[in-house]
Amino acid sequence: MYGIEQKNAIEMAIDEINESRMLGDIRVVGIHMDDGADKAQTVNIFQRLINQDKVQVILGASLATLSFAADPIAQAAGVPVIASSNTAAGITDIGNYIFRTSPPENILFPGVLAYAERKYNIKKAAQLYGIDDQLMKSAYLIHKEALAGAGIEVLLSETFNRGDVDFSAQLTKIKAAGPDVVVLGALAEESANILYQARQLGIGDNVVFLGANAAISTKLFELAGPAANGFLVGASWYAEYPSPKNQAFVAAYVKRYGHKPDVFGAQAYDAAYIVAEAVRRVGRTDDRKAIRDAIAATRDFTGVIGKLSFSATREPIVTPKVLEARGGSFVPAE
Amino acid sequence: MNDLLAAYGNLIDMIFLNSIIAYSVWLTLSANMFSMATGGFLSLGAYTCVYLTMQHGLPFFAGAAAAALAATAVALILGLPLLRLRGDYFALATLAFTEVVRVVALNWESVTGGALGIFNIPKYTDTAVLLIVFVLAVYFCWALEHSPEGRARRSMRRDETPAAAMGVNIFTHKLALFAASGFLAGLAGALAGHLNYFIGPNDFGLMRTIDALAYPILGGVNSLAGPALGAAVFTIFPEFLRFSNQMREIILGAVFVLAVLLLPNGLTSFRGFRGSRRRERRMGVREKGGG
Amino acid sequence: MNALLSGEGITKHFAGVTALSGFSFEVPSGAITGVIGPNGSGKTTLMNIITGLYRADRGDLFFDGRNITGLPPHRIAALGIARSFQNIRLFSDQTILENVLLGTHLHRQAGIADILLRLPRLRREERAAESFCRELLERFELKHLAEHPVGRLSYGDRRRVEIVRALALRPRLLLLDEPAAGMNATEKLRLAGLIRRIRDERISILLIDHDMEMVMRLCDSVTVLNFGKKLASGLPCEIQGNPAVREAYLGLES
Amino acid sequence: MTVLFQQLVNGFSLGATYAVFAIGFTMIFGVLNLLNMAHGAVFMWGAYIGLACVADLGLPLALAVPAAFVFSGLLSVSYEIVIFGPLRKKEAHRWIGLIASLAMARGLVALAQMIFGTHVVRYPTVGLLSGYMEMGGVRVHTLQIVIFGIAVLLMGALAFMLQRTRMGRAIRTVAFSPRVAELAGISVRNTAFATFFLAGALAGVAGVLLGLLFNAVSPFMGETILLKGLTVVILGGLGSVPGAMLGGLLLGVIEVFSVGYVSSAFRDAIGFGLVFVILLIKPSGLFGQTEAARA
Repeated sequence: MYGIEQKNAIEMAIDEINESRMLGDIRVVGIHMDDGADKAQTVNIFQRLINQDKVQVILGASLATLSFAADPIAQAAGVPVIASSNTAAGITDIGNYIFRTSPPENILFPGVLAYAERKYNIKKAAQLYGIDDQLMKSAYLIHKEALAGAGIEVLLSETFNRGDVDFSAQLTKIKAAGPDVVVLGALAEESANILYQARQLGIGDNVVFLGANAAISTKLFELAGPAANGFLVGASWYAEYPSPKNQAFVAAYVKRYGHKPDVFGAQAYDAAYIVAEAVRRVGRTDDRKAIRDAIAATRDFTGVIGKLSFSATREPIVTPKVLEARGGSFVPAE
Repeated sequence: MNDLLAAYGNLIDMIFLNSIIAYSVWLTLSANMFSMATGGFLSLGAYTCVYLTMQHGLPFFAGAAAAALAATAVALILGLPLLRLRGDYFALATLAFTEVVRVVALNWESVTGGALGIFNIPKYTDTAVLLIVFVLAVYFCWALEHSPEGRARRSMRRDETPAAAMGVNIFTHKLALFAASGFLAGLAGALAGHLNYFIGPNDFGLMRTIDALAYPILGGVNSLAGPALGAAVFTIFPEFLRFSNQMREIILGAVFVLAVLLLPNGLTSFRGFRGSRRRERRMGVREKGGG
Repeated sequence: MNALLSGEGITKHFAGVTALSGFSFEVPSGAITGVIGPNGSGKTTLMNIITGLYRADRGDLFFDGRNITGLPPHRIAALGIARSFQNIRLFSDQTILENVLLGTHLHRQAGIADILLRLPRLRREERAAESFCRELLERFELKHLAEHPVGRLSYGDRRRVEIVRALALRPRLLLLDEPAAGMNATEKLRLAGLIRRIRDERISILLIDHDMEMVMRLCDSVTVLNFGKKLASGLPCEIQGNPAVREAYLGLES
Repeated sequence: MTVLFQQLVNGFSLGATYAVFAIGFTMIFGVLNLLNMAHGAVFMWGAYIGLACVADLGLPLALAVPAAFVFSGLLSVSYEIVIFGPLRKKEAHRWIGLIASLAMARGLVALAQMIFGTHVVRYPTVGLLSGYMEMGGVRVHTLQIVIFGIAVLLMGALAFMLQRTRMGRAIRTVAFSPRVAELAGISVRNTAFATFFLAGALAGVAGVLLGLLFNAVSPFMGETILLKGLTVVILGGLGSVPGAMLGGLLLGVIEVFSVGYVSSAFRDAIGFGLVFVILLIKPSGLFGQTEAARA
């Protein structure tokens, strides 16, 4: 689902890297394989990429559940992996060859909550999340911890399942409980429908909705319309981020693919450049260990998502930004 | 050669694993039970085994045995009331079981980790273990097939009334086969749990169950080779269609529909149904004759 | 004479239709007993109640002095009651020998351990069962067809195979449901001889038919069913002379 | 009280779409003794066709619904032509039809992904339908009333058709016994086409209704509703059209109430658990006929 934007961004990055001869005579060849969001197939792909295609670096996989199954293979073979859309906790704990450019929810959310606390008077919260989605369950736990840390009482936690489109029963219950803030552990489409149906049921503007990083998508506005206004999320990136590098990226992307990239595309684009940069520093492509070390040594890399360094645990260190949905796009909340 | 083996190691593992699951399904299909409980049994087996090995430090083989027995016990308890149900109601009730297991797995966090699943599972399942279990499963089915039990089962698959009139206890027979199917699925679940470092509740849902049913149906229920053949084809085929997710699904769907339309008795009936039956019969006679 | 099988007040309703109503009967040991009646008089229902396929709403069944009411089909078979079906129900994808072998199912001792470990007992039993069945087929002149699939047999041969399959159970009582249906005169004659031979082997027979001629020729005693009720019972010659039977049954025939 | 009534409104509007979907599903079972697992795919395609009419062709909703009706009906008939008809002729085991229809559904979902994309899309807001009334804190939207009305209308029309028309009689005869129908000069083949068409057409309209009501159309919507449909037909008894109507509404209310008064985490387990319990107590479903009546 989110893989296509990443594939697009990575292919664009590879073409740029090869055209600019940034790596001298070294040409980057990308091999894209579709994992079908299936665990066994992803493992098959990793084994083939490593042993048959003999790749130096793997960018992926698209979902955290797949990475948990496939990354140990790369770790054992000593092939560096950089994920750009896994935000679940624990991915990089798999081993010292596993990196990600997607900041996990626990880096992003406290900032969002702190902002909401400053701006609104919030004391009571409700949570609503996708119980059968690993990413959303993970986000829910982080949200819960952050709410507890801020001393906000959680009145109730409601759940939904993947594929659900009717949230009115949960929202009716939430409305009756009367929270000041509703924290959503939901993907963009689900978040949009929740916001839309909440307003339909008469949950007023006095209730603030906070969302997860995965809710960031232009889809949110297409589906929710004006109901999205005021929705707060945390992110490493947004399309209008005014750095020149990002503006160039977004313009090139729109020119090539006809629509704006999403946050995962941006993070994938940076992942590709981080690898290229590491290979440039190593100067050869036959030493995966050296490439890994070079990636791990990345400090203050200037990407489209801003400055990025890797921590000792191979997590991205970026500046989290709080975004607010307003008039059809995400803008920095201030 | 080594590289090739490493590159396709997981594929080979999956063929064996899916074949074991296919024989589990075959045990029910061959007695006219359309059981959709396979996903539930797999899930039960995987979580039981992983729980015992990771949280209680049991050795893998003990955990796998416990998983298989747990699934057998649940199959017995489930089968007692459900086997009274007529065909489609039985199928839907077993499907309900699989879905309830999934919801329980999503909520029972201390054991299953909920939707987060369980990661960093030690990899105990290797090709050798899978091969051994596969061979045992095939032997089990072969021994049943070439025994009075097999004759009784073939008869009741054809027509239950005269089989019962000849003294075959249909209910006990089906219950035993359902339990055996649970045993194999539970064992396969345990193997799957320790194969890929990670398991989550959505690994063993409706889709997995339907695929499992498709293996023996595609391969052919009338033949012992059917389930393995169906599982192998079903596992390998998508690897050739890696280029696009959607085209893969469309081609898979079309090929499957075409296959069952041309060969409704499965791929193993390819040489013509009558020929294979004659061969089987010859085998059976030799088996009986040779002391 | 002692009754091997008897029924008392058997009653069965189907969605408002009364198939049997307070029907009582006796099947004496060592004889051929006939139950006749026009189509829809409840004959096959009786057969299905005896063999445990249906459960009677009221009434009791006794076999060899034991109450067998409501036992499931396989338990009935285990007591030594075997049957044929009105619309022959052989396993058409199997050979004749395989069909007959199923009849030996109840006499197997081999357990799951014998099966899984393929212990000698399994083979010994299988060999014994096979030679028993081949013998049985030989006695009924079907030996040459043992390896044939059922699908290729003539109608009359199928009937005989079904009866032989029932005999493989080594029953004490054999129930035959319209065995002569659809047969020509020669086949009927042959069948009658076969049924007599079975009786001579000390197997009691309950023959259900609407074919008056067959029943009268073969049976030692006859019961007439009409609209689920007993109309008359007695020796064949008594039945033939009974005016009520003539009216209800024979009258229809002529 | 307000919450209770609001939840009832939620439950009925959800249940109405379940009912319209499940009617076709149960009809195909009742008439032709088939479990058509590709019924969800028709539902999804119906929603997309309706959407294409409204969004791409700019047609009014009143025309999009009939368009979805006809298209989905024809798509459903194609199952009979491609899968079920040939399999019936070959006297294949009925599982094969079940598995083949699942394969077909997967292909159709993938095809929808290629054509329409994998993302969730929505119907444009229709000004006339976006209003609502509020009574004592309970909100009922115009859209909900209209959809409920359409659902009831369709169910009524179907009931009338089955009871009063020649085609309805033919369908009921085939349901009773295909052999009897042929003796009576009724073509089983044509009746099968009619059944598949009606079933599919209703599923397609259900797709449009659900897409409108919940603001979401996606290639995967058929899979979710198929599971609901299975639950509904068990509640109502496999093959029973009135059972599917009642069962649909019942499941909608049960789901909403299990969220409202038990726990949203166990909503699906409650639905399926109920299936389980009902089958144990009454092996042919809650409103199911006895076996003798079907045979």
